[in-house]
Amino acid sequence: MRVRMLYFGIVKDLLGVERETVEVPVGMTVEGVLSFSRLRSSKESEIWNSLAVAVNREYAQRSAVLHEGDEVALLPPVSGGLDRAEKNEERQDA
Amino acid sequence: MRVRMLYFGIVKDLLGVERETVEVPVGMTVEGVLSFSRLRSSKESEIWNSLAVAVNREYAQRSAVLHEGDEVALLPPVSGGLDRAEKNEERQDA
Amino acid sequence: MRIEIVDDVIAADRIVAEMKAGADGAVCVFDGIVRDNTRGRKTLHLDYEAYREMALEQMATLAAEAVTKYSVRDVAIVHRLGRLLVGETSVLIVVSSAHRGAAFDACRWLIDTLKKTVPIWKKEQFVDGVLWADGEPFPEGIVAPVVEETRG
Amino acid sequence: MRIEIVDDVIAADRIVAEMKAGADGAVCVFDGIVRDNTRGRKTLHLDYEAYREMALEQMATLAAEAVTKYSVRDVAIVHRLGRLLVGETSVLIVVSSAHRGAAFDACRWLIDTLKKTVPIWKKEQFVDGVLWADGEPFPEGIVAPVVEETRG
Repeated sequence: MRVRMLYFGIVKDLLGVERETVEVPVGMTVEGVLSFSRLRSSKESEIWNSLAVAVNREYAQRSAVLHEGDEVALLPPVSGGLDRAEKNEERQDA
Repeated sequence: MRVRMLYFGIVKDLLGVERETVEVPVGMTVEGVLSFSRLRSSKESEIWNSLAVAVNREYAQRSAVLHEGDEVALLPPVSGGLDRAEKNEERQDA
Repeated sequence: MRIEIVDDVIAADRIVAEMKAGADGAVCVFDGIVRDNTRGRKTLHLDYEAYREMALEQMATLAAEAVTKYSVRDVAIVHRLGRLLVGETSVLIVVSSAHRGAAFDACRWLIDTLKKTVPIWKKEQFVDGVLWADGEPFPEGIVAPVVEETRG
Repeated sequence: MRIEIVDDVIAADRIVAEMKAGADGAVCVFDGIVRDNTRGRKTLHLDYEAYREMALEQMATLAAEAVTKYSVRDVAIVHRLGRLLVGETSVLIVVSSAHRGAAFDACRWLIDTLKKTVPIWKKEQFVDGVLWADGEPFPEGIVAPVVEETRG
């Protein structure tokens, strides 16, 4: 079956592509496509451990099973708005 | 000695005057002028128990001693800004 | 810091715009506007009065305290006096800061403290009467407990 | 409720003005602006991108949640995408409410939650390099703990 993959932020840069349609086995899980994408990536990165995945525009658990035509998005930690949290700032300054 | 009295909000209405110069004995305290004003007021009101007094534009303790030429203001609880505190609102609705 | 008591419409847009600088990442604005009712009683308008010189001094003190206490970059406090209609701004507080947490905390502390300590009063004109608005009790330290005996 | 993702300047003045109604006594505004540095490193500009359809849905959900959770009257959330210069507004949140406490709480919760859950990212162009900004970690429930074995 085919699913539509969308990549954002640094994931897009790591994979060198923004969106693509991929053929996956029936019963494929979110965890499965995530591992697949990670293996495809040319560069290793910590980011793979902190991604969220959205299926059809809703956050999905790793165990969720995909269906034909699903829109699957790999989302690095978000950074909208301004003003990084001070907590974060302190940690990184240290 | 003489001090300049200023009345605000409901105190102004109770005393029927906005500002006046009064003759007071040397050694007069904030508490003293407050009692004097209260006795002069035609109407009794709970407000006298919750006034603040400013001497020369700074909040003063009841025991503060006045000096010739002081500006003494009787201030009811303030209500600047908008939006009465919810706490207050609930109490009064009850 | 911009500390003002004005007798006309508060130009919120201009004030907020002037409070931004390159080092800021967050601006928190509190805009107090005249509500059409108090506890369900329909409001026609409000009349604000102040002990103007003392109010300005108190506002300046609060602004300086907020900058120190919360490490924000800049503070504006503008209060309007006179007759205000429903929907008009009576008080505008603007806090600019590198970070949002400090901006929110300082802005909230400023309006909460202003409402308890800055000598400004409002008279509410309802459809069916007029009333000096109850203030919140003064904080301890401003009003000492009343000694009843002194009344005589 | 006003939920928007825009590609041009956010007209904060007009948005705030349109958020006021007679029943409101308090309007709290959060204006997130591009800072000239991140941890001392000089910023030239930021480029924002989003998973636009999902971000809009998430913003609408947050706004509805805030209205319910804090009993505020109305909420606006507007985020800008594309290239932003120092001093420009990237996100504007406006909360209108009868009371100030709820307005502040809702506004703060909205920006804090938006920054953790709405799929928007920024790339920072510094004088000496370019970098995807670190986001805050996703809240539990959005990202399950990673099971390392699945990799290999």
